[in-house]
Amino acid sequence: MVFHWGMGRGTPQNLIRATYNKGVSDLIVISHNFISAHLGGRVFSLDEVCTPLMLAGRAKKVITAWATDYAHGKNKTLENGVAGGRIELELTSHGNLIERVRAGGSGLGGFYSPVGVGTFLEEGKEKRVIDGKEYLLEKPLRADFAFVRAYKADTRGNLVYRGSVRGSNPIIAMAADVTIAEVDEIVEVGELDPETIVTPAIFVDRIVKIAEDGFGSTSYMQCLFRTTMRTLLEGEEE
Amino acid sequence: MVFHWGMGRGTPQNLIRATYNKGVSDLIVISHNFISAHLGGRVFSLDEVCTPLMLAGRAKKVITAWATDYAHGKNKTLENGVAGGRIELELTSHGNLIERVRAGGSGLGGFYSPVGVGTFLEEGKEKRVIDGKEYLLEKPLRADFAFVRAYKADTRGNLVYRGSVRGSNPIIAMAADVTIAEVDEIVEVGELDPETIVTPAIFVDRIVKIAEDGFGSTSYMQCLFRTTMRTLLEGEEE
Amino acid sequence: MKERLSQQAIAMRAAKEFQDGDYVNLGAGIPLLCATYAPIGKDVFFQAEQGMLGYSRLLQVEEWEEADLDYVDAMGRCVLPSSPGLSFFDMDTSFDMIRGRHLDCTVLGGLEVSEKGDLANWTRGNLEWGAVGGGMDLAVGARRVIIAMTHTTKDGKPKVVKECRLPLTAKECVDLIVTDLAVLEVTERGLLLKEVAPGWTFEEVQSLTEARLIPDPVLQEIQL
Amino acid sequence: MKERLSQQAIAMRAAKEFQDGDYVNLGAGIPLLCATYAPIGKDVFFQAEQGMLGYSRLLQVEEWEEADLDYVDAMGRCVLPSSPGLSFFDMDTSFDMIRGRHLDCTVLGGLEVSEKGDLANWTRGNLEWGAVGGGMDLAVGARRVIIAMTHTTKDGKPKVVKECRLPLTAKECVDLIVTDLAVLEVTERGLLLKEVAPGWTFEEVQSLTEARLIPDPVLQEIQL
Repeated sequence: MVFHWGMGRGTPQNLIRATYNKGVSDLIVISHNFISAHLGGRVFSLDEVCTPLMLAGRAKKVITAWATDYAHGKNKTLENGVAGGRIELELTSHGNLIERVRAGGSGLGGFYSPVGVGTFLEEGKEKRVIDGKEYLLEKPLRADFAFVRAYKADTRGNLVYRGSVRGSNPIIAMAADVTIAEVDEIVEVGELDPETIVTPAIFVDRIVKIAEDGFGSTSYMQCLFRTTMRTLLEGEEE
Repeated sequence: MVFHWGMGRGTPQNLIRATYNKGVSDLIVISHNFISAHLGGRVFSLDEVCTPLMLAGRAKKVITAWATDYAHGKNKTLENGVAGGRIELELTSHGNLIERVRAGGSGLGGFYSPVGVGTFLEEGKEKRVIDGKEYLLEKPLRADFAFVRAYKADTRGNLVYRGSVRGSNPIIAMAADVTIAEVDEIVEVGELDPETIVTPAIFVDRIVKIAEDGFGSTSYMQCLFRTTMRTLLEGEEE
Repeated sequence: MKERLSQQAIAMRAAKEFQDGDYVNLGAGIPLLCATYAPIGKDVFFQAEQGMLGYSRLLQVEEWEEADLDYVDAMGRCVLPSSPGLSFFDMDTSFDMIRGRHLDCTVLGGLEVSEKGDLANWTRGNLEWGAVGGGMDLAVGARRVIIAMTHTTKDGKPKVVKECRLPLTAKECVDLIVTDLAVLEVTERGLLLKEVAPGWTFEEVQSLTEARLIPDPVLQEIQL
Repeated sequence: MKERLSQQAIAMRAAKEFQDGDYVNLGAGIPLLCATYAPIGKDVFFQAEQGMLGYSRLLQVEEWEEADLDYVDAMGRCVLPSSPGLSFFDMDTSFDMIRGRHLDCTVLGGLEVSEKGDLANWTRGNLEWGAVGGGMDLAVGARRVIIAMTHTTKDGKPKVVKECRLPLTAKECVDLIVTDLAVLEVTERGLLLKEVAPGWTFEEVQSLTEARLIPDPVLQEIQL
């Protein structure tokens, strides 16, 4: 279970890459999307920015809200895998997906969602009228492992995030047997402002620190961002 | 819909008192508990610290997880009202109550909770086995008004809290037609650290500032706390 | 052939619908352009579905040196890091906000809209795969759903139809349709043609629309 | 009459169950006393159900000048404001944590516990009103449920029973019972008497217990 968005901030890139390199197979991968990282029309290769797409080739099933790469993306691992019958696809909406994960993490047996009524999402689901409105029964989702990208951790496992890339990380952290967080920095207990802690340590089992300025670190991403922006702007000027 | 805990920090005391003084009646009041504020065995009067108990006399129905005052409390408005048939009581657990409010605020039609199976909470509810485990169907809760106590607001309505008294405030803020926040301080937009904002402005309709050091303010409560502690300690020494 | 509105003009017209203080989510494509055209003098706050609320505009090219890539919209484009009043939250809270009818408005793209306000906008093909995203949640949850799209497909087929043929996003969810030819309101009686692109007539728009249109008694030209 | 354990001693014995790194929620009454008796050399982190995690001890009387009343446990008592590693969250997240089986352990009070591990602890009387609180959620959600209570009622009636007569808190939820007379483990075969208060015998404890007890082959005296 893993998050990805936009350029790949908020994505636990090292954990994804390590899992890929380990050569495991037959994974069930839960992620909001399986797209390449992108910025201003430029699509990054998986060498530059890892995304859950990298795990598609290792998967027997994916559960997601976004199963097609951008049209300009070249990596069709998932699409071809689904078309070829090698990967089972369970498609849902962003909102139902994250709520299902939350239900899995919080011990609920399921919930009635108004989203998907009258659409393909109805298939195989109980439809029920509650107070005059139609809902579909959605079931909880859990995973064996959750990969989380946070900004900093303390040694106990409390996590803080930065900006708008918190995403589904705090929720998926709750819904796995083993939650591993990938962070820029690990500080002593007490150094994080408690009012900024988003994920309490109870949800985190292991912490991995990204190498200083290493692949996927905040400074690596910022550098990649500046280089890309410069290239795009020079391209526009020519 | 209103929160209260312990000594009354996190409780929107001025909004409760104003509602009481307005003389409205036949309210349906949703609150985790209806107890007097207390500290170290001392119970405060409703003049010293307002709690949802003050609204019990104005209520035709209460929905709560805690309907008895402490044994040493003298205010039996709710207990007598229920016993006398003047107040309808819907009793539930803390966890089911807050989850129902969240469902109300987030557009869900209900959820299956494992809490309450085999207890009086089963009465009138659908019981269902999901993946071999029993659950009860719980329905969403919403209110016309939510009273929220936060620490600071910006003029747009973003709210920050302080310490362990956040409680159900951020959740009930989501589940009412009109959400009113009572705060110590209102600052300009941009003055709150965005990483500490817990309730985004979209959930807040109105903001009320407590008078400087006024009733229910942080400094008022801190002063009440110190006076009480001093008295209790002197009592112990004698 | 008469001129149609540009994508920018469609976005400008859709953005005119925003009210002062509105919280708005913008879908991919033409809707995203609305971020640039929020009405002057009105405070409009945008939501990014991965978990951010309160930005009012995006970084312009000449500002990119200030860019902080942890402050990005739903498409990964930088907002002003100094945007005052921003708040961040997890994606579940974000969809609570959406599903719980807290957003005043969403502008989404469309592949087909029916006369009853049914929307199809996530796949041209079968259900085997596709990009559902948050569109279903937004179409069901936002208080007002505006569709910003071209009036016809690239090969000239109507996108405003009697019944959607493509897989649905949500039933009876659309309030207003803004296209390169017209502004249409979904009403109980059917689709009300309120405005037409400059130079176009009711009959010309109707001829490119499968659904039956009702002319507004005070049919106007689209003003930007 | 032989001496029974004090409330403090019950709490001390219950607290011996905590493992290094455990996250624990304490109910009202005797369980709350466990906060003072966490085993030396083990890090135990307490949860307050209104939305705080990570405190390890409460402010002592002589420290009250340092007290900050926004840092309080579930009973409104001040924790050390400087407790490192504290986190705060809303009450819904708090019960997600509880219901979602994230807590290692809870210690709750009891009015009756049955031989199958059913728990009744929220009302002595009818269902008309009462203090349900978070006990139902904790009994269902915590990975390990320990009951800390007196072995009998004030008028000498057994509280460890065959079947609960009082309204239930949760079914088959209890793992361990610590009383002023004994430590009992709920097993598939029934209640295993593992430890007795100093000077008490199996037969004496059984005579004050309605449920049938199984003596542990290595029955021991309670050590604090």
